[in-house]
Amino acid sequence: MADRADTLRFLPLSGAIDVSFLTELGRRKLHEFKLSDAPVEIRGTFAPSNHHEVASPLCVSADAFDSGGAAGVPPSLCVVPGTLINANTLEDFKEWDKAELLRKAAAAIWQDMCSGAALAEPHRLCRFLLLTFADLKTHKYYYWFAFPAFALDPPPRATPPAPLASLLDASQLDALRRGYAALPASAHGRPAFFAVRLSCGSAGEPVQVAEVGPLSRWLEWRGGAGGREQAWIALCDPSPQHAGWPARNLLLAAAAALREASPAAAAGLPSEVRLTLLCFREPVGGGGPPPAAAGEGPREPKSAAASTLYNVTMDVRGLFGGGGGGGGGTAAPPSAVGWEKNSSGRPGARLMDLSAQMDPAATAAAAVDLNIRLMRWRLMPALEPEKVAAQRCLLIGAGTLGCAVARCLLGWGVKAITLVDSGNVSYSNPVRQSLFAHKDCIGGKTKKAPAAAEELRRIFPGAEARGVVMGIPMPGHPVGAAEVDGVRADAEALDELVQQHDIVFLLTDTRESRWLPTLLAAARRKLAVTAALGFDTFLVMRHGLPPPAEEAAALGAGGLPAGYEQAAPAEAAAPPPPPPPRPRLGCYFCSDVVAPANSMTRRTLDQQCTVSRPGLAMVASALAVELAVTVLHHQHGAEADADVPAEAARAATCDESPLGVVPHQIRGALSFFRTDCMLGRAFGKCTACSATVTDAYAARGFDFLLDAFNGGDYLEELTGLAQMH
Amino acid sequence: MADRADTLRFLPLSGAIDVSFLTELGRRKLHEFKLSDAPVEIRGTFAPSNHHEVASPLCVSADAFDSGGAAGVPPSLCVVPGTLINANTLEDFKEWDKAELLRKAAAAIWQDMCSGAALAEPHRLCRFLLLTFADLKTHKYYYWFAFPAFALDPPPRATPPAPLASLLDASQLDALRRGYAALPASAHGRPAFFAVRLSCGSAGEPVQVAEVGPLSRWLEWRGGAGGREQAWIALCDPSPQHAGWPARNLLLAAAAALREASPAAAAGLPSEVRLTLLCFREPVGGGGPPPAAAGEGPREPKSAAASTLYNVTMDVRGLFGGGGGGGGGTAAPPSAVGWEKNSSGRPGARLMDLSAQMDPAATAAAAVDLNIRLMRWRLMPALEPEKVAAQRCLLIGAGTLGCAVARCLLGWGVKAITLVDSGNVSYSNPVRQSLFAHKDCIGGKTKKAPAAAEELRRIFPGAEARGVVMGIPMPGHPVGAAEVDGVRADAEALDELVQQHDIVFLLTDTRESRWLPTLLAAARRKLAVTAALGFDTFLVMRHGLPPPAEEAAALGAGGLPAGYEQAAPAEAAAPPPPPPPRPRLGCYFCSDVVAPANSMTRRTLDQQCTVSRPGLAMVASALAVELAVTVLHHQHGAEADADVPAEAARAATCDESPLGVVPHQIRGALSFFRTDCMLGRAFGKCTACSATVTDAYAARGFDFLLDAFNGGDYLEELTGLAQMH
Amino acid sequence: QFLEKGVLTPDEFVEAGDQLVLRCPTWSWQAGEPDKARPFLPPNKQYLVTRSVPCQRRAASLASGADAEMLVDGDEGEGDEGWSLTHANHKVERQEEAPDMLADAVAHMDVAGPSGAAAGGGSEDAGGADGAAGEAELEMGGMVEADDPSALGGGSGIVKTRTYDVTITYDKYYQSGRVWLYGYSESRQPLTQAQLLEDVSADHALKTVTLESHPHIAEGAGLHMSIHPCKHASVMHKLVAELQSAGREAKPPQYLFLFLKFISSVIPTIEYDY
Amino acid sequence: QFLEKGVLTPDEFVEAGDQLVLRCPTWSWQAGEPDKARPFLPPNKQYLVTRSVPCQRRAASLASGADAEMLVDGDEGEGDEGWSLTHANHKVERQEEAPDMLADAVAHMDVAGPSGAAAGGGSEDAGGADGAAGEAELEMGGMVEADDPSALGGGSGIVKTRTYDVTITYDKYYQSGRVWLYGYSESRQPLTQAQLLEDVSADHALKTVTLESHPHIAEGAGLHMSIHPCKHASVMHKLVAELQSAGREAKPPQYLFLFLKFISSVIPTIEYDY
Ligand SMILES: [Zn+2]
Ligand SMILES: [Zn+2]
Repeated sequence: MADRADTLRFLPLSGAIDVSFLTELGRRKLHEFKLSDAPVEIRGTFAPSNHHEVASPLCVSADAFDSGGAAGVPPSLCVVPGTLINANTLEDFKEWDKAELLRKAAAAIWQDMCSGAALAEPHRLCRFLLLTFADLKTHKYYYWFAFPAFALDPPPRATPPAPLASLLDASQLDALRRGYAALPASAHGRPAFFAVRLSCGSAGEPVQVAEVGPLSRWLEWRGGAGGREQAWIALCDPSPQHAGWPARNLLLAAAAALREASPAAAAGLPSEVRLTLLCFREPVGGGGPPPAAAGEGPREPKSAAASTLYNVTMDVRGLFGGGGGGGGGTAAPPSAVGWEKNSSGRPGARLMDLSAQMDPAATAAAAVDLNIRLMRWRLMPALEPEKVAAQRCLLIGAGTLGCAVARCLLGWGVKAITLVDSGNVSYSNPVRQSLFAHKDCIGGKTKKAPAAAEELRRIFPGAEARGVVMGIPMPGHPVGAAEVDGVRADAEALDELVQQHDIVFLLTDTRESRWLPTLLAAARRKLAVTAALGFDTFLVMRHGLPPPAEEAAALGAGGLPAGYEQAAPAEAAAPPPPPPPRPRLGCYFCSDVVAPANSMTRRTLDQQCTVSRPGLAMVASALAVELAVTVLHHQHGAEADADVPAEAARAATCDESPLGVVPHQIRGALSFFRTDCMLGRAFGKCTACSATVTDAYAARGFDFLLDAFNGGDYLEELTGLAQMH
Repeated sequence: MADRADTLRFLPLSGAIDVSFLTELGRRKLHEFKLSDAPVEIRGTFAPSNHHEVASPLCVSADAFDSGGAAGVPPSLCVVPGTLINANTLEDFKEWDKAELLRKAAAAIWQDMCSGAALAEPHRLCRFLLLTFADLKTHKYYYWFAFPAFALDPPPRATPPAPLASLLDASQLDALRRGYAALPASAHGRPAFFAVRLSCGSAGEPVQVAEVGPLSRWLEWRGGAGGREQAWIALCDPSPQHAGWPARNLLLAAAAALREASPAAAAGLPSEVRLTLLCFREPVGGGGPPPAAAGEGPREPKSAAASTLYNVTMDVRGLFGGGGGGGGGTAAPPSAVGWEKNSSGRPGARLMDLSAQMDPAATAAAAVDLNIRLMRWRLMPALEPEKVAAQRCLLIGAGTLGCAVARCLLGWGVKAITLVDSGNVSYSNPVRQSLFAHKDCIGGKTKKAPAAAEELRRIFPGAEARGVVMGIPMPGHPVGAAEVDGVRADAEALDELVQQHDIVFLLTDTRESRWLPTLLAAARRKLAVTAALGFDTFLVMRHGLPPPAEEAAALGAGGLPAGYEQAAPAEAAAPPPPPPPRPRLGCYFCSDVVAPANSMTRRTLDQQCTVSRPGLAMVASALAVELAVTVLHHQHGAEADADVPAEAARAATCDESPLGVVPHQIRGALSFFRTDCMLGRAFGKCTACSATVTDAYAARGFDFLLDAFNGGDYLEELTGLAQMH
Repeated sequence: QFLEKGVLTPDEFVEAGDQLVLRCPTWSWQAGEPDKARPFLPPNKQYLVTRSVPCQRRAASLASGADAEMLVDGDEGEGDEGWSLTHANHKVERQEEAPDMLADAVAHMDVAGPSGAAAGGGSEDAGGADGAAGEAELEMGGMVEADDPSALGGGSGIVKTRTYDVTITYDKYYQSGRVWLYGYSESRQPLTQAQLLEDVSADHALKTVTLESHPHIAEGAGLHMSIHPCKHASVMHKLVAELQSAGREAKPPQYLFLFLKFISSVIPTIEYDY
Repeated sequence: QFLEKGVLTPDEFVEAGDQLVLRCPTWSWQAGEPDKARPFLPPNKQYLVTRSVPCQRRAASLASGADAEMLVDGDEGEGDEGWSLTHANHKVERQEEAPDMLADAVAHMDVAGPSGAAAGGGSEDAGGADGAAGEAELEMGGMVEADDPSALGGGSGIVKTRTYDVTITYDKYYQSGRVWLYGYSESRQPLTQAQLLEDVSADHALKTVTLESHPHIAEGAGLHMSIHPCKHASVMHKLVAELQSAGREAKPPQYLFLFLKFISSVIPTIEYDY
């Protein structure tokens, strides 16, 4: 065997600190330790590994401070005594003489080994040190575990491990498990170390497990019955493969006990000690398997770790006080090792950083994100909450509608919300405009847009909310010479904003203030959604998306998309022309026969001063957002056509998103508690979204807008609307 | 004439401080005066009275500090120079030697009178003092005007005033007006004092206005043309009747001028001086009447004040330095008077208290109140916003629905809002629950109900919002012996709350938590409104009101109301029995065939965990409030029956409030963007609202509830529902 | 566009204001707070004001009878609503009762109401017992003025009224004038908002009154009441059309006379000139 | 009512917990924070815990194949929804790749995202360059440990996994158990919420996961992930009915075994015992 033996390598224990331990440590630091950094006795636990490639850590939880040994520890765990040193400062933590600390701890273990106490009370073999520094202000916890062991020279060697199952048949394996389970409870929970007595039949007969007992029996069992019995030292092993770290001290303690047991013979003994080590990894304990009722037959076994046996050879020359001196154990201990390695594999402290857990903003972001995911999970897989949440939304108007729309968007996880408004918060606003509070009214100088954005961040720190204080230039509102530059800047800024966003919500309370945003949304091909209120009626609608510029140009030229005209000569068979497009949906102005400037005398829904039933804005705003969300889920997005479901056959709508129908207009009346979907096609002479208008804007830019602002009839003449009067 | 003369009494000027003056005073106090209380020259203005019973005040506005005389003052006003003394403390203000102040100011006027300067520059005659103390912290402004005049002994006497129109015909009146208007502008605006020269024709001929000129001409005009001319001294009179206060000094100055003009004759003159005083109250000025285009003919004349003439007799003996001494004006002035009287008619300072104007909470209350009135004005006279605002609302649940309902109620002006919830604000709440912000999540210990109430007050300081932290005991949730007392307290507190409120909103997210509030609302005959959410569907409904207890008892006994049974024997002809009542509307549980405890396995709308499209709660909450408001406006209130409007004939609903139909249930689906009204009648075996249940509660109280909480089948057995399974 | 739509440019507003000041000299142009000046109006002609306009009765007292003069046609819906003013309701009759000071005080208390913020206001009218440094404490004490038989005391037939400062600003958005009201009680206390509302006629739809900071006046005064201009253009348009159909001319300089006539139907008891 | 409705009384919960602890000794009863103790449970049996449960793979990696074992019948609507578990999806195969630590770190950064609040978490796995007192700074420096040929270094075939502390509390409202999860990364950093979610199977409806403070544990740890108990009773009812129809008995003491089997379908890669 010896020729096959190689250096036996042990898997270091891994210390696992529990958050609850840190919480408790913080509490004791504040109320008990204060500035003391004296050692404190604590306890850790480990379980035998029960997964073939996962090692069980040494866990230190809040109950580590509990006195009284293993009280309260589940019977499946081995208790490990430890020493906590909590440094007062990070400097102390770094400068602490760790070598000395380890040396002292190791010396105590060495003492126990040499005195034989270790075999009688084997929990003395497995100890740990824990050096900590708790930075309570920043929620950072520095810690370093040490699991003291001795580095022998030469190191112990072993043959490759033999699976226990290769030596014991099933009945013997079971006997071993039962024997272990029957071991008397100790003050340190499940025994981490124990001894097994085996009776070896004649050659060829299988080995029989004769007895399982405390480690202290090992010496007596070893070589009993005239060599027909064997005794193993056994470790309840946290490591799934290899030998676990606690085996190091176990082996050395066993070797020391051998020398101690026969001091006279010691001198004469060979310098090598041979031992059999059992790394025990059985899922022992408990009252047996769960009742059959719990499921269909026994539970699927995990990919469990298997117990293994090592034949270990140790060179103990010079270890225990030269050749002769028994009894005293006064020899100097071998050099100690055991400070844990960090994740880079180098000795070093670790850091548990709870600041993220303690950061409310991050917590809120996660919670909101989770809520969004939950929605998908309910409607899986159709719902695309991430898509919704990624929309950049531009809200024109930060009044009753704007506030409610912004809140509803926040509910959908939308973060990028920009509100445009030039007004101040007035005293009657907060009870209806849900992003303002009384404090915003005081002084009368708080601008709505930035105040709303600030409130959105106050609600959800992750909101990327912006408030832009800006008036919306309007047709029929002539621009004086002194104001031209300012109006130009506003119009350009608004265009810029429309381009920077994905959805434009039109939420002002007058008709003509919707004109420029409607035009810009059409020109930039952005989804526009309008909400408008009467006293107890509302209108929510999405604007149809004009065709892309090149397509529109091609259609205007002759019906064939532009690309085809170039490709046709080169190809023998021209592809069939695409089907004529369905007329697109109209915008807010498409049903008008006068330009918006006239609105003062032709009052429609939204032109009345904002006195409406308080619930109306909540309903309209929510529907505006939900309409946009539904549209986003449609395969054609903002280009989706709409259909009005017939009363009789609601389910048979032609165009649906996974969220349902994608109507064009939703009109509602609180006096009937009803809403109805309607549809209006785009109007070729529309003063806001027709190609005439968007082309004029593309060609002349602000000059065109200026004409529209100044001249009452300009738009009507331009679009040909005037001829219809 | 003399025998008819009586003491001439003058209407004291009234000082009117403008808020703008106080603002400016505060500003100058802070930036300019600081601790100086030295006199500051200011100016005030008054207009001639143009209302027959309203006197024009002496106004002091922000521009009072403007130097440069009358610059910027409208030509219709007379400018009065004044002296401001702003005291540093209220003590100073009170202790200031006001007699001395007045004496000095009067002495200066006296000096001007005796020197003749007063007639040349008559603005020296009308002066004022203004003593102030500005308590800038509390927005309280103390002030006291004095208009110095001299108390003569004996006082001037006059005949009763003659209307100017009795002396001058229309053309002469017009000449007088034009003459006054043509007076040269002075540094003190519209001349407060002037002179009129009249030519008296022969006896019987009317008096002719010969000339209007500055006061300085009066002496020369007096007695000109050999007695055929008269001269009047005239005052642009702020008083509509009687003689205005400035006339006092005018008269004395004229008398002094007379003595001065003929010192030699002075000794020989009679001790009495006779003068004619014109109290001028004509609406002179401006470019004539407004153009005819402004309306249909000239504007209705106001009840204008009329100019009057006084023949004044003054005893000037001993006034101007004994018998002889002319030229010097060295005689001691008569005693001065002029400190203004307070509203009790006693000399005393006044106080303008702007704290109410400056109080943001009061301002907000007024603004919200105004908004509510505006709604009525739109729907006048049907809307009763005060009735809505007076409702005391109990909200069971302070989550997504509770927050939105509370906000909508606030929009309706409701102040008394009580929220009941036992939960804490969690990190995912604020983006959907509109009364919470991120700060409420931190620490995880903020209770929703009080936090929501606090936010309501933050929105509107006038809100009487209360948050009650309380769990709602539920049927099928057995109560352990240790918990009975706590549950009893909760149930009793909830009953108490229901009784204290007018409307109960059921806004929890589970079925069984609605049971007890439903029962209590039925037992206490309160309007209950339920809102419940699915993922994209909602239900909003009002619970039918059970008949009053006595009526129910009577109906139960035999169909006739109880009162009739007693009355019948006494009366010969019993009144016809009332028509059988229509079946009342159902409650949330009326359509169930199992008691609420079973809800875990029979999921309906509201039993799903609260994951719904964010807009849904906004819609449902708003509709819940608007439904309640509509019901309140119905003539039968919570007892109003409902009808489902037929699709074809929506307008022909049978039961409407002025706000529209009063449906029973409103169901909506975001997947169709539709809402529909439905109706369900009360169910005799309802586990929550049937008479069996409310009677059991009335009889057994908490013991009954405890049976319901504990026993899964108790309610079904009690109501007979079990037999239907 | 005055004739067509009833709206006014800033220049036309200035022109109309000049006319008003010329013909009704109780009105004057004001510069207002310099930092609030609007660039499209001359610095010294930012708004118009007339001060201390008496207001003897409450609008509510006119509610029943005097309205026959004013016709509102159109319906409540989205149709063609508008005003038809045949006669401005401006004649004020002698009121026998003294102004209801108790109601005054009560109204004030209503507003301050439960918040306990009541202070000052018109309260001392009702007896001066509200403790806020009552005027009694401020009476002359030791000093006694000479007896003055020449001074009129009470019972003189002179009525104390509420008074208003009425201002007209230009509303760029609505391209119209906008009226603002700041009122004082009979004892020269600023009126509370609830009191202000008593002088607005509540009997017609389409009136929208707001309480806001004045655009040209320092905030210290508190809020002014304003007739919201959202309907002004349509009403002015209607009035102009009526004039024209009666064969009269209507030009921008006359705007404010018409406008004030219209406004006087909203605040019928405030007796300003026009 | 366990059989009828799938709900559990507190006493039954204790009984079931005792069974679980007896048969699966990795579980133990805990007292929790004394001031959070619920009166209807014994003070030392407030909740159940098993610690450091390995979780080698992310639930998402199971998404496609392994689900055949689990049937969800019923529809999405208000009808009779429910679970049918024929087989708990608990077998974990050897995963060739090391845990995706980069993804770990990225996921963490996603959450902290724009708020700039990123700190700690799993970041040092990705290189430790995030500056938060990197571990490199904490290495042993001057002190050199004796060379130790007996210690295994890397490449030992041992896998570092995420680990979870799994707790079960009693939910009085839903009368059911409720599972809470607190996880640690491979390098023993608490998992962020976004990381936690990676271990929840997202492939089925009816799962409702929340992040909340643990009802019995001090807040200092941050939020725990919990499977919301709103559906537990109905699922348990269904499972019980299945057992019964298969001729087996189902009693409250077995509740937690069934319950954990059900929960393991929600968190399929967390390998706790039951
Ligand atoms: Zn259009
Ligand atoms: Zn019912």
